[in-house]
Formats: sequence, structure tokens, C-alpha cells
Amino acid sequence: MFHYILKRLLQSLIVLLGVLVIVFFTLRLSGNPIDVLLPPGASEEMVEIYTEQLGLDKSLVAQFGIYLKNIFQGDFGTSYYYKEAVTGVIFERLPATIQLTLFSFLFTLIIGIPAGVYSALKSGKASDYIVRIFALIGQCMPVFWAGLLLIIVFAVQLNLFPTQGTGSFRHLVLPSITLGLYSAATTVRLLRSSMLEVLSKDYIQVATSKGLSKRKIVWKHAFKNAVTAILTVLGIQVAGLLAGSMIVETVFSWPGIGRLVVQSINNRDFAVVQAVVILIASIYVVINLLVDILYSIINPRVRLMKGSSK
Amino acid sequence: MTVHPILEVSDVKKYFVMKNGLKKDVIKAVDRISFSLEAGKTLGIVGESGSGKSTLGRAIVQLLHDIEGEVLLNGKSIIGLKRKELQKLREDIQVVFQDPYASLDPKQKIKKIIAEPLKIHKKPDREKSIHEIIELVGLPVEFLERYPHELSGGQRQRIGIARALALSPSLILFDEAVSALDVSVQAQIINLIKKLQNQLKLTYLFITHDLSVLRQVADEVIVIYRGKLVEKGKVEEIIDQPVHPYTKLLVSAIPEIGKPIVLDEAGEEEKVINQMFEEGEDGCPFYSRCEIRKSICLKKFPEISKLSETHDYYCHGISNKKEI
Amino acid sequence: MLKKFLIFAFVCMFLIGCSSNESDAEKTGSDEIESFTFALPIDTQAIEPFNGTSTTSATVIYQMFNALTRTSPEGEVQGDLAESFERIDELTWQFKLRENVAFHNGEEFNAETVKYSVERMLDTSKQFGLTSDYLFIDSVEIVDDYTVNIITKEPNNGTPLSLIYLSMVPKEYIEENGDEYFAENPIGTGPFKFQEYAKDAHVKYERYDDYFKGKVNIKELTFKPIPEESSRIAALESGEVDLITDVSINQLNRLEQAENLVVESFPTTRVSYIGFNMRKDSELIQNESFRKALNYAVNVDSIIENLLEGNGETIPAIFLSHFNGYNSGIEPYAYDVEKAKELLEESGYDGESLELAIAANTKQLPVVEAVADMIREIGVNVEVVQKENVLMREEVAAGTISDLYFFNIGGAYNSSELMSRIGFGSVQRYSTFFNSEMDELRVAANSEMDEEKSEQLWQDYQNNIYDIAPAIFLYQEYASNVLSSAYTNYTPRGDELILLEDIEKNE
Amino acid sequence: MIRQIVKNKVALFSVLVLILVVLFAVFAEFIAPYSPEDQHIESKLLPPVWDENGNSSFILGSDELGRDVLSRIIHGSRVSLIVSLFGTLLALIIGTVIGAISGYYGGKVDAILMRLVDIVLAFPFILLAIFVIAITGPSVFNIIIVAGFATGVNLARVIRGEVLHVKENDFIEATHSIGANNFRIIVLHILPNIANVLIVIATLEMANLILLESALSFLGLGVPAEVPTWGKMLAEARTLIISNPWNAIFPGLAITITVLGINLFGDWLRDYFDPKYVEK
Repeated sequence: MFHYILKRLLQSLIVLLGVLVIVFFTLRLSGNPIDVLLPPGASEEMVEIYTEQLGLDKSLVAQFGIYLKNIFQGDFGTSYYYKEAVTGVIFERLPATIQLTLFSFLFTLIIGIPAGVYSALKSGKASDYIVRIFALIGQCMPVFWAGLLLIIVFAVQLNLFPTQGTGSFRHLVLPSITLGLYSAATTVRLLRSSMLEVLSKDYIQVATSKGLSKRKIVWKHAFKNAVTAILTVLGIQVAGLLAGSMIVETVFSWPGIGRLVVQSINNRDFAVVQAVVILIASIYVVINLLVDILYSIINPRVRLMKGSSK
Repeated sequence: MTVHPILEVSDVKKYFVMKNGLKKDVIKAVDRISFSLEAGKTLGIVGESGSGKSTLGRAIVQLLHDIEGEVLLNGKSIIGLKRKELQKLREDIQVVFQDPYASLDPKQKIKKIIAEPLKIHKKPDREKSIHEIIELVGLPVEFLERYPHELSGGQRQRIGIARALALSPSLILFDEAVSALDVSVQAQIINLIKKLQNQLKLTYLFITHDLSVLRQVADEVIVIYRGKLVEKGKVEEIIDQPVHPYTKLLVSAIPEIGKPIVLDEAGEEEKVINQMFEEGEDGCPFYSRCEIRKSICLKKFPEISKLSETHDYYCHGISNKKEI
Repeated sequence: MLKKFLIFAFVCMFLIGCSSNESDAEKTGSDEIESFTFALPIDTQAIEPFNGTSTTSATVIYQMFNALTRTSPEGEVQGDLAESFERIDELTWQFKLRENVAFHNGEEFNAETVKYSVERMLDTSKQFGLTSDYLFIDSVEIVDDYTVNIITKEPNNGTPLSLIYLSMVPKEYIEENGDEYFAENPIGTGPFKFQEYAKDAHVKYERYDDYFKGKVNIKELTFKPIPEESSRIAALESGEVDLITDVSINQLNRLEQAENLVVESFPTTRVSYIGFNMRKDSELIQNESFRKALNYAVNVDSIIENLLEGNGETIPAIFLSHFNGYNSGIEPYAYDVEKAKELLEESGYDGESLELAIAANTKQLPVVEAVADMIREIGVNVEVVQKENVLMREEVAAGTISDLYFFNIGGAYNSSELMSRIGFGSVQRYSTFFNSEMDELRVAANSEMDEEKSEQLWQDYQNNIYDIAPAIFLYQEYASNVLSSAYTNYTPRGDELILLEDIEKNE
Repeated sequence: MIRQIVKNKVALFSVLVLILVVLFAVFAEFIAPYSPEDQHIESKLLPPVWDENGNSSFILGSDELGRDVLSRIIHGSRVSLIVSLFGTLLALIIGTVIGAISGYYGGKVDAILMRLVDIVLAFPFILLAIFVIAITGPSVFNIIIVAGFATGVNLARVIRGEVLHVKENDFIEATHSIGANNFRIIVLHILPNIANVLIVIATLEMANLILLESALSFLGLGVPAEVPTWGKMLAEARTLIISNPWNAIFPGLAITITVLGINLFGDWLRDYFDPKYVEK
């Protein structure tokens, strides 16, 4: 296990380097920050001064070399736009995004698991159809549309929650629901189908016919399936983390990483975009590794190592 | 008149390297096995599941890579062939697999399955050959338009045999080809196999764990335990006068037809064996289960002992022939 | 059991939601406004005053700082920290400073402050965003404690006006704590003191009781960036914020009808036009008749009336009526399809397909689509393409932008600055129109000391621009802000800055 | 199969929705009352006909430029379908090629391909889309390429898993033993055996691509300005969601119903191909 993790971590470093190369070069192909930093009336002279000061006059490869060297010294660069260290800019936003992600995950669990189990138990009945239709709609709605509809209904009309911003627990509710809607819906569907599969297995039928408490059996299997479903959804959610938070944070004026990255791209704030991408990629890699390890613990048949025989 | 052997196998080895983190474990699936087989005869390869008999079969028919030793077919080496030569070789050696359910592509009609080898090797008159072949294995022509899942197990295995026959090979490997079938069906297929051998002058390698099947089909037998050849002889010699303690064990279990023999009480004994392998010592793998083991058995695998012209065994425990 | 759990889960979600429902703090005291929240369309770029290049950043910064001059809501230049100013020779402007003004930490404002502030701005190594706007300044001379001379490199009529964005910063405080510390803990002379800045979340200020113009009504001022317009409106409607800006015209009718809201729609310095890329090697675009044909083809009045619902003014030669040297004698190109077709015929247009570029995510997309539709009416093939903002600017700078491109630029404070911002001139980075005669005319107009002569030069300039037609002149944009009707005496400003000094509670 | 669909109400609903959308897309010119670009700025922002302020010539109302919302929705189905159909097709091609090679050959090839796939997956896709579309400009073609590529890489993993699974079957070895080369085995034996899974994945990806197009439109990176798409209509109407909610609701419904239809159809296909289901 230890060797496996070590190997995966080494591979992850290669993956991260690949990600870094892509983001570094595509960013620089996609435009120049000078046009954002200087007012429209700026003279060519000023443009030259800035280009030199930002080191943008060097060749791309040289710039990348410098950047890599600095990273190994723990320096992720300075934000052109905010004119302060990138790490500071990011860590200021990070708690908000983590908070939002955690709560949306919580929402996923609170809604997704009971609804999924319930739907499987009531399979074929009207209540099952209702849950499934809600789940499908949850998966089918564009995120920003869902967010705006929630704002109009729950914030403007019913005045139950604030429309935007951070501060109290109430602020978290609508954005968390919006962000978690897709994963909650996915959880319901995954859990329902895996529960149905288990429930149709012979031994369950036998067990129930022998008079064993169905509830006990259901809960036992529900738990195991739920954990598997959660892990799958966790993987999905991490993969879509940035895309989701970019939109949700914009709709709800949430001061997190998603909005930062949208702005930083618009401003060609190279260092910030690079650092955020590395951060997100690292989270992705680590969570996936954890998910794989957890999978193997829950379901020992899924072995981490595949032998090379036959 | 001495018949020239069609297949000569000498000192064949197939090792698997398992990477376990930084450590490497070597698994000797086939270890220094030699034998030869005359044309028109059947050689039975017998052993428990996991004994390496299937690996040996696959090593001989070149379905595995990186094989050490020598395999001669009609006097020509077939080890380490290039792609084109290997492709050519496939015409000469065919395989019938154990599971008639899994060995046929569920998405293809029988016609396509049988035609495929002809197509690959660009044989003319395919339509005609297909008809001939399906009749040869005793199935009506209408079956050509069916899918595998519409057939019974026995019928499917007939298709498997038909596919193997399509290219008129000189050697066919049967890998547990009847063990997945019901006893009555098993008999039919065995009869078919024997009939075809006579009719077409075929040479067979027949892998099985089932000695009653073995007695029906084989002329000669080799017994494999954990990758090592432990006893070799004519089928009567092996079944009626087994010498090696392992062979004896196999033979004594005959009544339980169809069931793999599970005598290995793993645990402690496994550990001893594994240790032995790890230390790179070349002892007798049967040591832990052997009733007549000696200390030398741990250190060195025994040399060949000859009981008769045709009957060989490998055991330290048997000091003279009289003891048998 | 399951059902119970489900119900429990739902109830929990709602209870959590409803429990901590904070009631809006009652605003106490007679004139005092305990707290006021202002929603911005984007976050401020900085609270370091020299980095505030966007209008939004300026709005945030200007609550905290003062400059030597300031414009009146109508755009007239006035003294702010300067009591008065005069031009003493071609290159020199003299400013008399206000006395008894102190920074929030008590540091005194005087001539030293001015010299320090200007020199700090001119230091290109510090990479301040606004520096390039002030490179026309040569030096600052201290005459006495409360008099300074600002000397420019070239004669510049607009000097006092251009100084409105040059905030006065505390010399001793910065020298003691460093630029970095100042950028995070700014101190100014303005009506509000800095409290806290959480990026993308809020900027918080508190009233500065010793403000030299007298303390203001608002005790606590919060800025909140809410980028999504519908969320911004929702926040205002639900009472979470008191003032929002940048509201679409389509929303105004509905918001005007709301009892608790006041809509303020007013002209700004922002001009919208569709530039011809005259740097492009295209005979058609170089052809004056063709450019005029398009100007005749576009019904600007209809756009203003139907799409903008009256929230716009025509700009016959792109100049704004309240800027110096405005030529009121020029009538906008009339909507005249016949004449347009005639001119098109003259230009020899042979059906080639043109591109009309607009930056992605621009609110004015419907306007541009309507313009494209009108141009198509006279038989010109035109296709609207959206381009990513930065890449669009790069293409304009490189002269490789589409044949036509929509631009919308604000922030100019006089005619000269407007020309430099929209890029009509050979030295401008974003220029697609090079004409050396026009350049000379502009320099002459900007440096002429005699006001009347200067006005005349500017009028000539506008006549030429009108004739050359390097753009389809669209309109002067209006800004729309919406304020909670609990407050009053809010003065909209043409420069789109929002100063909250005079806001009062509504009786 | 058709009989099975008719029997199952959900399947019937989903197929009808899809047929309707396809008809819209193919015959948009004939069905739509107006051209989607026709502007009538005097009658902009009308509510649908059943509203008291509605106008019978604009059944679902009009947008900011007085364009007919119904016509735009009908024409919008075209781009939505093209993007999702071709994007999925491209994704399947990319995913199948990478997944099949990686899963079939295993070893070093697999390791290298999967690390490359990891790089793409670890790279936030939405950023990739933003970069590429920013650089190359918004066009339906570019969106298809970007979306197809990213989805394809994602699929590669799933397909690799399926290939690994099919590869374990004896018939692959049997096919080897008769002398078939790898290419033949992959194309004629492995791919047909994962086709069921591919079809199901394809339907789900089609649904996702429609959502992706609308997300890109939200970020201002959708298709060119004058091409009507549901995603763009929805994104553009979002500022009107309070004052003129219909403008956002109709395209929103169009997306939701179509995606729902595709999803339901995909679900049904999965059940249909599942042998266990057939036995029941």
C-alpha cells in the first residue's frame, strides 16, 4: 500500500508538471496583461517599460524556466493585477470556496442519500417516480439558471435567504444547494440503481423470505452502497469543482477561487491563474488518490495493484 | 520404424515477475519442462488448477511471450518468431478453450466465427469449407446463421472445435475443453474429438485435471505440479501405477469426477513454499504436502528416475524400484 | 424511519435557513445613517489610490482620498484640496492649497504632500496603474507651504482637470511604513476612513469626523461587489444593499415602478461608436463615401428611442456637449437609406462581407446587432463577431481587428483626453485612424492658451472628424443607478464616480 | 425495439421529445414563423400570447431586439443538436481510440496514455475551453472541438475499463490463437462488445454537452453573436429574469426538457441492453 501511494504521488508530480506546462503556455498565447494594466491612452513608451518590468520581454521558455525555479523556492509569483503575492491572493479566497464546497457536499449527502434509498425501496411506486423526476431535473438544469431561480423564489419572493454574499450560515444555503444540485441528483440516481441491484440479489430475497428483518438488511446494504456512491460523486464533484464554483460564485457573489479565476483570466493575471490551476489539479489528484484508496478499503475486490500475469 | 516426433519440448520455462513496490517476486509458472509427442497421438497434461498446466499449453502454442527453452514443431523452432512467422504458425497449431460460453464472440454469428480463421489466412472457397467443417463437427448447416447464445454448451464447444479445425492444423491444444460440460455431453464431445483424430490424423495436447477424461483420450501423460514435471508415462502407467506421491494423490481422488481436487490446506504450508521460492532455492514444490519428504527435498529438485522405457518420475523419496 | 429522516432533513435545511434571520438594524439618530451598502458591478482593483484605473475602483478610492481638483457633477473643474489654480505660463500651473487639512492619522496636508504624491506617481519603477496618465508632468516646485507649481512637458490646457485622479497621499506615513503597507492600510484626507478590505467580498469604511468639508451622514459605508446583474437587482429589492449601479435599461421601467426605489438615469462621459479599422489595407474602408454611407444607414435615433428607451444622446462628431470646444453647429448624420445607398454605390461596394467585432459579454450586444441589421438593410453584408476582451484590444492595438469594431469608452474629462482614449491619433496605442494634420490640430488646440482660439481649433477638429467619419457615431451613454428610497440627495455625476458625501435620509 | 418503446411510457415520452427536437432542427425554416434574426425593435420584450400584454404574432413573446422567441427556440435546437451530436461523436472517437489502445495494450502504452489523460482531467476543463475559444474565436466548430476533446478524454477512462473487462474473455485469446492481429481484434471483437456501453454513454454525454454549451454562453464564450442557441438565449435573458421571466423560462425549459429526454432515453437504452432486464 505504501509503495502504491508513493508511486501514485510520483506520477502525480508528472501530471502536475504537465498541467503547469499547458496552462503556462496557453495563457501566454491567449493575450497580454499589458492591455489590461494600462489605461487606454497609454503610450508605447509606457508599454515597453511595463513589458520589461514584468519580464514579458524574455522568451517564453526562459520565462517558464524562471517560473519553475521560483516555484521550487516556494514563490508562486506576484499578481499583476493586485500587485501582491499570489499565495496571499489565493489563500484569502480559499476558505470561501472550501466552505461552499463542503456545504454543497453536505447538502448532497442530506438530500441524495435518503432520497436515493427511499426511491429504491419504493421502486415502481408513485413516490419513486416523483423522486426520480426531481433527480433528473436536478441533473438537467443549467447551473446558473437553477441559481437564479432559487434567488428569485427563496430570496426575493419569500425573503428566506439573502440573495448574495457571505457572512452567516444563511448565506451558505442557496449557493450550496445550487452547487450541490447536480451531485445530489447524481447521488440519488446512482444509489437507487445500486440499491435495486442489491435488493434483487437472491440472498436478499432468501433472507427476507426467511423472515429476517428487511429493514436491517436494507440499512446494512444501503450504508455500503451509499459510501460507494458518495465516493463516486465526490470524484465527479472534484472534477467539476472549478467549473461549478466559477458559475455559482458569480451568481451568488461568493468571494472564492472560482470568481478569482474568472477575473484573473479576464485580466490575464498569469501568476494567479497558474497557481489556481496547480492548486485545483493538486486537489483533484489527491482526492482521486484518496477515493481510490477508500474504494479498495470498502470493496476489497477492487485491488489497487494489478498483477502482470496473464 | 521410429516415428519422428511432431512436437519436441525441451527445458521450457515461463517466469512471471510480480512487481510489489520496489520488491520483485518471481513466479515460476512453468519450470524446465521437456517432453516430445508423436504425430497422431494425444498427450495429456494433468495437474490441479494452478499447477501451471494451462501456462505450459499456452507457452507451447506461443500465446505467451518471453518463453525460455526450446519448442520444435516438425523439427523447426517456434520460439521467439517474428510476427509474420507467428501468423503462419497459427495455421498449424490451434486451441480449443475451456469455457464454450466465453470463448465465442457473443456478437458474431457462427458463420463468422468459423470463417474468421479462413478469412485471416486468406483461404479460398470459404463458403464451402464452412459447410464442410460444421458438418464435420456434427452440427446442421442452419446453425451457421445463429448466435452463440442460442446454442447449448455442447453445441458451442463443437463450434469451438470447428473453428480450430478450419485451418487443418497439425496440432490442437485442448485446454480443459470438456471440463465445463455436463457428463453426458462430455462423452459426446470426447467421442467427437477421438473420431476427428482418427479421421484427420490429428495430434492433440490435452490439458485436464480430470483423470477419467484423461484415460479416455490420452496416449501419454505428463503430471505437473507447481510448474514442475513430476511424472511422465503412458496413460495406463500413470493411472494404474502412479509412483510420485502427487500423482498418487491425484489418482486416489478419481471418483470425484469433475471436481477440482482441493487438498491444499494453504496456511502454514503455503508460507514454507513461498519462502523457498523467495530464497531462490530450487527445492521440490510438493515438499509441504508430501508424506515421504526428506530434508534434501527442500534444497534440490530431484533428477529424473526411470521406471521403464516410457515411465519417468522425479522424487527423492523413492529410493528403489521395489518400494513401489 | 426513512421517511422520518427525509422530513427531518428538509426541516433542518429550512430551520437553519430561517433561524438566524437578522432584522435590518433600525437606523437611529436624526440625520445619521448607521450603515450604507453600495453594490458594485466588479470588485475594486485596489485600495491603493494610484492603482485605481477602473471607474469602480475610483469610486471606492474616492471616498477615502482627495485630489487637488475635482469636477462638479456637470463636469466643470473645481478646486478640491487646491483652493484655486491658475496658469502662470505655457507650461506652469500654480495651485494654492487648502490649509488645515489633515490625513486620517493626523498628518498635515501641505505643499510637501503634493510634491511627494506627484513624484510617487511619476516613479515608473513602482508600476502604478495610473502613472501613464501623468507622464505629461515634468516636475513639481514648492513655492511655499501652501503653494505649488506643476510644470508640464508640453503646454496642456487640461492640466487641472487631469489632476482629479491624482490622489494626495500621506508622505510621512508612507515613508515610514512602505508602499506595501500603505496599499493595505491606506490613509487619505477624504470623508471615510479605511476599515477592512476582503477581496471580492467587501470594502468597509467608517466616517472620518474631521473631514475638512464637515462630517458626512453615513457612519459606516460598505462596498459589495455583485457581478451578476440580476443578483445585484435582487439584493437591492430584498433590502440587502442600498444602492446599485450598472443596471440594464430593460430593468429600469420595472424598478421605477417600485415604491421603495429611486432610479437615477443620467448622461455620462461614456461614448459608444463603431470604429472603422482604417489601418486595414482595405480600399473599401479607406473610402470616405462608404464610411458615410454606413453613418447614414444607421438610425441612431431609433436605437436610442427603442433599445435605450431614451437613455442616450446623439454625438454628431463623437465629442460630448459639456466638453471644452464642443461644436454645437454639427448635426448628426441623418437616417437616410436613399442617401446611404447612393453613397454606397459611389464607393463601389461589390458585396464583400465585413466583420463587426464586439467584445464578449458586452451589454451593448443588442445595439450592435441592431446596427448590423440596419447596415444589412442598405445591402452591405456584415457579420457580428464576439471577441474575447483582451484579444480584441490586442487586435485593435496591432491594427488587425475586424473591418468594424464596437467600442464603448468612458472616463475622459475633456476633449483632448477623450480623443486619446478613443484612439483617434497617430500616437495612440488603440488608434485605427492615423492622420498627421488632425494630430497637429489637436496638439495646437490643447496647448493654445487663449481659450477662444482653443475652442475654435477644437471646433475645426470636429468638423474634420465629422467629414472624415472614421467611425459610425452612435451615442453618449447614460448610466443608471438605483437607490433605496430611504435616502435622498444623491447626486449623479457625469464621470460615473459616485460620491456619497451628501446623502441624507429621506423624511 | 420499437414495440418495447411504445410499451414503456417513459421511453415513449423521451423518444417523442427527441423526435420533436430533431424535426425542429431539420425543418426550422418551415416551422418557425419568423427568421430568428428578424428584428422588430418596436415590439421588443413582449410576453407570451396568453399574457394580457401578449401579441398573437409572437406566440412565446419577443426578446430585447423584438425577435420572435419561438422562432429562435426552434432554430436554436439546430445548434444545440449539432454541438451535442458532433461533440459526442468526436468524444466517442477520441475516447474509443485512446481507451481501446490503452486498455488493450496495457503496460507502458497504457501508463503513458493514462498520465496524459490525467493531465487533461486534472486541468480544469472550463479553463481549457476559455483559453481555446478565446484564442480561436467563438464558433460552433470550435465549441465542438473543445467539448468533444475534453469529453473524449474523460470517456477514454471509462472505455479503457470496459476494454479491460472484455479483454479478459476467452474469445479474445481464441481469436489470437487463430492468428488475428491486434487491430482486427480491437475493431471486430472488442468494440462491438462495448458498443452497448458506448451507446448509453453517448446519450448521457449528448445531454451534458447541451448543458456545457449553455455554461459557456453564460461565461460569454458561446457561439457567434447572431446564431441562436438555447444556451445563449438563456444566458442573455438572465438579466431579464425578474422583469421578463418568459425570456429565460422558455429556453430554460427547452434545455431542461431536451436534456431530460436524452437522459431518459439513455436510461431506457441501458435497461434495454442489460440482459438481466430483458430476462425480466
